[in-house]
Amino acid sequence: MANVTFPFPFPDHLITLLPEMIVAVLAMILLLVDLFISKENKVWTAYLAIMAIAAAAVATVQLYPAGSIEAFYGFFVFDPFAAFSKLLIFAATAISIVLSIDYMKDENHVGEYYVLMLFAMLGMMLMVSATNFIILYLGMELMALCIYVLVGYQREVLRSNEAALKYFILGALSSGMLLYGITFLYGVSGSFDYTEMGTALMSADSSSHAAVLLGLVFLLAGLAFKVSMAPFHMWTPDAYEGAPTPITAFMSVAPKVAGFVVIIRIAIDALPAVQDEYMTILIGMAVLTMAVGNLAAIAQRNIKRMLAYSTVGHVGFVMLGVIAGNADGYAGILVYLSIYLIMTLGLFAIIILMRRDGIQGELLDDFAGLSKTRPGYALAMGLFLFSLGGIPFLAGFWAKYAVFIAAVEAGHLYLVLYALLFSAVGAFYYIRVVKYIYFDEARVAFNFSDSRLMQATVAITAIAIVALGVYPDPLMEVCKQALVGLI
Amino acid sequence: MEVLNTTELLAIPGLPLLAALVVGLFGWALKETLSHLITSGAVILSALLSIHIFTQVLAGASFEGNFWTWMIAGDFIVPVGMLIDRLTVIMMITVTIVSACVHIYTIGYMHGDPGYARFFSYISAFTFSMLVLVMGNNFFTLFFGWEAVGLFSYLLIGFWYKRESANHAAMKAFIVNRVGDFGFAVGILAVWYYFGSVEYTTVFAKVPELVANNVSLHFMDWEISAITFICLALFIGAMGKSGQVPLHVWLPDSMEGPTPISALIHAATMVTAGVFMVARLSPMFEFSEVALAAVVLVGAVTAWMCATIGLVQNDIKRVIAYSTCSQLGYMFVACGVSAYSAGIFHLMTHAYFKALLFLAAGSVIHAVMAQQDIRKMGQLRKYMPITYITMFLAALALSGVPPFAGFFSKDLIIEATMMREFTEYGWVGTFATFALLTGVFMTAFYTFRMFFLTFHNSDRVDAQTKAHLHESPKVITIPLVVLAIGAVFSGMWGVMYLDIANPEIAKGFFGSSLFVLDAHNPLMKLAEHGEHGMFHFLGTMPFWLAIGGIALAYVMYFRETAWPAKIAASVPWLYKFLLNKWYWDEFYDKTIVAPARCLGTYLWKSGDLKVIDKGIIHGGIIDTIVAGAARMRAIQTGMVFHYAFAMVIGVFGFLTYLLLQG
Amino acid sequence: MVGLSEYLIVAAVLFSLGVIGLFLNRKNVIAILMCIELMLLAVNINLVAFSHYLNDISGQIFVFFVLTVAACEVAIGLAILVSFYRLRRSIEIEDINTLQG
Amino acid sequence: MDLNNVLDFPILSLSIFLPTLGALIIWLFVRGDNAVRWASLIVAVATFLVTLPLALNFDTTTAHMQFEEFHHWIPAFNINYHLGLDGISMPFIVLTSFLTVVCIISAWQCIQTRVKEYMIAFLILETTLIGVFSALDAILFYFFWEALLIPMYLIIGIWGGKNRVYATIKFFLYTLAGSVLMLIAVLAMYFEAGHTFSMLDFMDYPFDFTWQFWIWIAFFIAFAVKVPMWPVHTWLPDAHTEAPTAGSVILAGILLKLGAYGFLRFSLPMLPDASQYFVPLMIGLSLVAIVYISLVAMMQTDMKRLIAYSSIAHMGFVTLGTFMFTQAALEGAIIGMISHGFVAAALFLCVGVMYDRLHTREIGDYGGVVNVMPVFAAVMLFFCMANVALPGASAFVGEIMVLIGTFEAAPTHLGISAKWIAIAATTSVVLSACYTLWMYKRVIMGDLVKDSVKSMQDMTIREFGYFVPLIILTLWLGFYPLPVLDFLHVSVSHLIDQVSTSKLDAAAALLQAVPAAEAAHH
Repeated sequence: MANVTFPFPFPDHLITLLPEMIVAVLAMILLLVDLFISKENKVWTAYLAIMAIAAAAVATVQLYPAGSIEAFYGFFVFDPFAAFSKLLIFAATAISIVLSIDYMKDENHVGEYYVLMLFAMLGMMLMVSATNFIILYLGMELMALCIYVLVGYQREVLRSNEAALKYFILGALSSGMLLYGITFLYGVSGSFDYTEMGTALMSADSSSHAAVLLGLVFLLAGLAFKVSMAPFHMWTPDAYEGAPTPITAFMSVAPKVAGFVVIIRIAIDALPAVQDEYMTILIGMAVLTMAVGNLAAIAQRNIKRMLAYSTVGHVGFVMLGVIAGNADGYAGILVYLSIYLIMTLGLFAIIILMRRDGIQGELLDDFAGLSKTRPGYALAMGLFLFSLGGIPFLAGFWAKYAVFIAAVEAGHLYLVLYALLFSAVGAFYYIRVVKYIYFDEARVAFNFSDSRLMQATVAITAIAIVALGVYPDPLMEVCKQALVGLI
Repeated sequence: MEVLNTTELLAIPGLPLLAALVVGLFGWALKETLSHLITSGAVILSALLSIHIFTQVLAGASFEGNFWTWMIAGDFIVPVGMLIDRLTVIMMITVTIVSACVHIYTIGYMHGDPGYARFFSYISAFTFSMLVLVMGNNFFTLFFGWEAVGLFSYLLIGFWYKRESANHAAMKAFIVNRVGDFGFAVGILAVWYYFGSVEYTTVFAKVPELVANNVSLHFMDWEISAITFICLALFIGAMGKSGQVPLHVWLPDSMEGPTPISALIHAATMVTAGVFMVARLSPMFEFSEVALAAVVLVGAVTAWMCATIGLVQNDIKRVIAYSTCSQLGYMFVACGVSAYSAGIFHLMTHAYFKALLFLAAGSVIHAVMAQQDIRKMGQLRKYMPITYITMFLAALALSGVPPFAGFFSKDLIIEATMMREFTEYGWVGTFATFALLTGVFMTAFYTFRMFFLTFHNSDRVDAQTKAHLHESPKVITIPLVVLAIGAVFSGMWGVMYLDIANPEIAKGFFGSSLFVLDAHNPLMKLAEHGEHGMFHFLGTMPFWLAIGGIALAYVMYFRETAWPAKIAASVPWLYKFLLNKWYWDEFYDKTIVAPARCLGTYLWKSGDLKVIDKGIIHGGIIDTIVAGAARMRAIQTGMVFHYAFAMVIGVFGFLTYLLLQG
Repeated sequence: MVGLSEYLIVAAVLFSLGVIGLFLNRKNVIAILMCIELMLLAVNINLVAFSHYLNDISGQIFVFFVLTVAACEVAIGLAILVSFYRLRRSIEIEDINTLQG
Repeated sequence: MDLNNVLDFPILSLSIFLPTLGALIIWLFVRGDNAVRWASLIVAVATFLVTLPLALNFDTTTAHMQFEEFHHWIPAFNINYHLGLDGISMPFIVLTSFLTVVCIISAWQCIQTRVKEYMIAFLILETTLIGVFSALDAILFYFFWEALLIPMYLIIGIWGGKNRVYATIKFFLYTLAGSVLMLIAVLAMYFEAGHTFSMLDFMDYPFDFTWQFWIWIAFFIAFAVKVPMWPVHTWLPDAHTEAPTAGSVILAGILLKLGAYGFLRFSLPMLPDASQYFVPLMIGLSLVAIVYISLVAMMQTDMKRLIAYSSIAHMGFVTLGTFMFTQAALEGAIIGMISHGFVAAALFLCVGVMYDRLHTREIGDYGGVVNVMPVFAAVMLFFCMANVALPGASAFVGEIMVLIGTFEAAPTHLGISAKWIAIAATTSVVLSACYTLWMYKRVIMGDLVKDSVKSMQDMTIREFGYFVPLIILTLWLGFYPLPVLDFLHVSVSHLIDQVSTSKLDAAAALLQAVPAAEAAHH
């Protein structure tokens, strides 16, 4: 860990929280600063927010640890795994903010909007670093509460409110379940700390087995909700469709990263005693999730909704990494999430551009003939879609590859076969969008205005997708490294 | 024993090929004169060369060798080479001379046709292919020539591509031939498999041992001796090419092509390829009694059946076409009874007089403005004396009247057939004898029926045709005369000079090129029991039958011209039956063509589209997925309490599962 | 004397009431918020019971967090509900149905 | 690892990536349709020239891989960028680069919209195809194998006919569904064979029968779809019918060969025992392809559809030859593929020529074309006769060798001697003639009655230009196939050794060895 010197005395073990602190402090400052930024300059709030994230990112990179360091007496851990996933979360949040700038131009109180995103990010940062259920709960709620608000941010738009309301109700239910589960595990093990709980459960007598199972199921239900695994996914399509598109982009990647990191941590540290049980549950969920996501997506006409279901489908594939339960699997999950993050955000960037005078630009038909007038965006979108479909020479292929091979290694051949068949089914609705873009005639003019920033975002993500598709090795290496100290 | 000059040999097929390519590729730029000069010149040259080769071979020269390798795969090796012996050369001269005549004839016949150059390039190319067929030294060169002549026959039958009937005839010819080729191909596979080579000499050498080890094929528990299998398979090919029953249907239709083609391809050369093949493979056929019997049977049936059809046809060319089928039948019978030499002999003579008949017929048709129906002719002798005389000679030759060519060869065949008795299939021999004898009578009859109706009888030519009735130009008549010489003398020449009929083949003309087991060499027996002497023919049945046939024709179509109608009226069913060629075409349409089409349509519509696409792909897979999608969509009601319910169900589902499980 | 299991049972009953209320009640969103509170209450009872039984303080600490967070949660929930009401003029659950399929 | 690369120059990489590079340059710098056409033609020709040295410097005396290249690609999973050629793959690469040139010329006139995208798609397609044929690493193979779906999907979908969307999606999903099974098979082999994706290692590793059985089936589905074999062939007629001319050309010329090539590269050498075990299945399906499909072809009313079906029938010969494990049959199968690459391609080009004039593929809309297009009629006749496998045409060499090889092949399957299978296959002599000539008669021959046909012009020099090389090659391969056969002999006999030496004993030995080793270890 790099030696950073500070002008003022600083408790040594607290330095690992530096990124969190930066975000928290800057977010609050931003909240005040925002008051002095006139409505037409609100874009500066966004820039400041991005800078804050950049600062946190720099700190994280600076402190990028070689092994795991504990802080707060084991409440909080800072290891490569956390660091890497934090970087992913930073990227997701930053890009989402970029996407928001044009989209949210004419909303009121945009300032809070960016601040809320920062706080949500803070919550996720806590989640990925938590080694204790209390911290986990706090982080999770911080994230959730912020996102509830963000989803409902377009207050004069009904579906935005409705989405927020649904998300809120179900979210509350899920956190209730999570807590209820935690209580039982606590009751059996007598601790909220992952590792202690793990060891305690190992030695727990069989009389408490039922209680453990009760806790386990409720806990998993709570976590599954966050990463929208079936059957706890039902909020996803509604929330995604209703939310402002940048937020949809945001919540389709960042919370997934955080959620899976948490699941992995808990699985490794807290639940080794009941591995078979949670594996059964996860496999059951995975089977459901892949089917639901990929099938329901076929029937969609609204691309946001379609992508919501496709997210569910992808979550199903990612779960294979957890089910594999080996180093390759966990690394594979990180690979998958990073690649998924890039392609999804790139795709959403284009979708956001589609919103132009009068047209929401969310229906598949709205993309008809894009390639005629906007070949560049069409090409990028085509790349993203094929990549989501998992076709080589695009990164999406390697994402799938990484988790599938891990699952095969763990002997889940049939599950992988199942997944592969559904990825073939999934390919259908992606190439159907390509059909709209390339094969159909344009119905309306694509007279949308695209800022340099957006162009850059699309271009960079697209290039990244191709580059990673052709030479994914560096990413895979980093993800392998990220597991140091975790297992 | 000296070896022939390779370049000379290569030149013989090479020249026509070259000419064909030049005229074919640049015909559009060439004048008519130039294109026919090139091709005819080339063919005449190769005719001269082959005559030269012929003399050398008579002097005892021969050639056997490979020029290059076609295919190699492991021990499967296909060379390309030539085998020149006495059998080959007699074919070579026949082919090249007839071809040369036809070339010259064509200059007059096709004059002014838009496809003039194309036609010449085709016939030259055909000559090339036919020469490859006869000169090759292995089964693949044979097959190559075989297919090539088929191709050009296809092209030439369909030469007048504007005519639907011509196109159809062409396609029919090709496809029916392919049916034969199927057998041929199978035969070749078997030959290679059992002899490990495709070269004649090697294969022939190995035949006896194969027979000795009586190797055989099995299908499930049915068994067939290998040599018989091979011979029968190959013979199917021969049947296709030589228009033998039941694959004869294409030959009469092929008359849609220009007449020179009918003369060259469908009388003199290509159709005789089958006979040549059987003779060439005599060392194999000799060892399969079954195959020989089959050859005789098919030949005899064809000879007889086509003769009956010929009796009533009214299209001058069709009459000759059916006579061709029937004469080919004679040749096959000859081969079947192991009188190969007789078969080839008849092949040669037949080539001359049948080509002559066709060309003369062509000359007639040319004169009466493409009229082919003999009922609309008559009294033409006044207008076209040369055609009349040459045709008369040809007719005599065909009917087998001594001393014309046909008599010698046909007589030989018939006597040989009488002499040959099969150990197992005696009845085949008897039937063949009967068929051939009656055949002689019918041949004489229909030939002269056609002849009288055309040149004598009442004058039925309509006025404006009569206006420009005239003898054909020299280019047409000269070939007639040349061929007439052949038609008259080739028989005597063969017997007296070439000693073709020598009972001991090895001593005779063919020497070692043909192979006959002494066990069943009919000519030998003929030599023993048959009476001899210059005029022994006066005692033979064929002679009197021929005379009888001619006489009857004379009565019916020269004297009592009312009879034919009466007779036809008295047995209408028979007349119709013969007129409709025994309903072969209808039979095939009903039993093969139509069912095949139905099956095809069925497999397509029902098999591919309905079952696989609609049934399995769409109905089975796609629909399931779409239904699933719809189901999933339905679940997503939008009602919060349903979502919550789903979550709770999930939780309790997993919980109960785990509790029950452990 | 009242043992751990009794507390747990009470909590379980409360929790189930909350959950069931959540999807049995088709009328009013406010009721749903109450149900959520009920669930959290059950959780808290659990925590306190366990923490007492294990005499480990962390359980009770957690309770405070839960209470606080629950408060925020409800606050936000009500806020969203209000703005929803402003547009839809209703807080009936069946009316939260524009997004579906 | 020692590389066998006579040129000491990454010529394979060059030939793989030159087209993509060209495509990139065209995309970025070339403006104007004609400029694009010329540029892409130059790129294609250059690629063709680059691939020629592969043939010229090819060592026909060894079955080892040649022109090898090896770089670590993803060490994490031991995936390597490993290229190499043997006698089996080399001809296909040259064929690919050659046909691409033809395709680009043929698209000159008939593609008028989005020329640039079209050419780029084709060049990228060429990259993927050459990649598939030269890959020696299973994942690399799969990488290219899947990647080619993208350009092909766009080519059919953008420039195709009326029903193109259905056709292209059908094509895409069919092949994708097939190849996922290949992926899982490869992943399974990776662990079984000890963490390697090298196809050469797979060939050496002794898989026991259960493994072979399942992996074979997975591969079979993947390859059968591509070949395509009955009953998973129905995507082909649609794809062919709707694809633009050049699309059909590349589809028939190269894509169909991928499946058979897969059998030669994966199934036979890696899973010999399973391959032996499944011979009856393959024979059955091949015969179905030859007979059933020929009958179906006969009744087609759409020329492209008819030729598509005839392609399936000809591929039936290929699969038959592939699974006879005799020198003649295997070499015949490969020659058959190459020849089909010329003939079917040429026939599709012929249809294209007519389509450009009348914009219909229905046989019924033509008739008497010969009157107005004599030269074209001659060319088409030539290729029809080649399709009928007349001796002297390349197809004949392929078919007769397959038949010979089949006739001499292993004694009995299902109690029926292979001889009768060969005989059954020989029926195509008749059937192919039926459907081909019937089409020719209806389209080309006959009198000139339709006004639309009257308006047709004969071929332009350019059109004639891309037929000439095809004619020459067809004849050359028909009369003098020895050079090509020389490339094959050693590799094919090596392949036959591989497929005829059972891996089971070694597998059993390995099974014994593992516990022993563990015992020693503890």
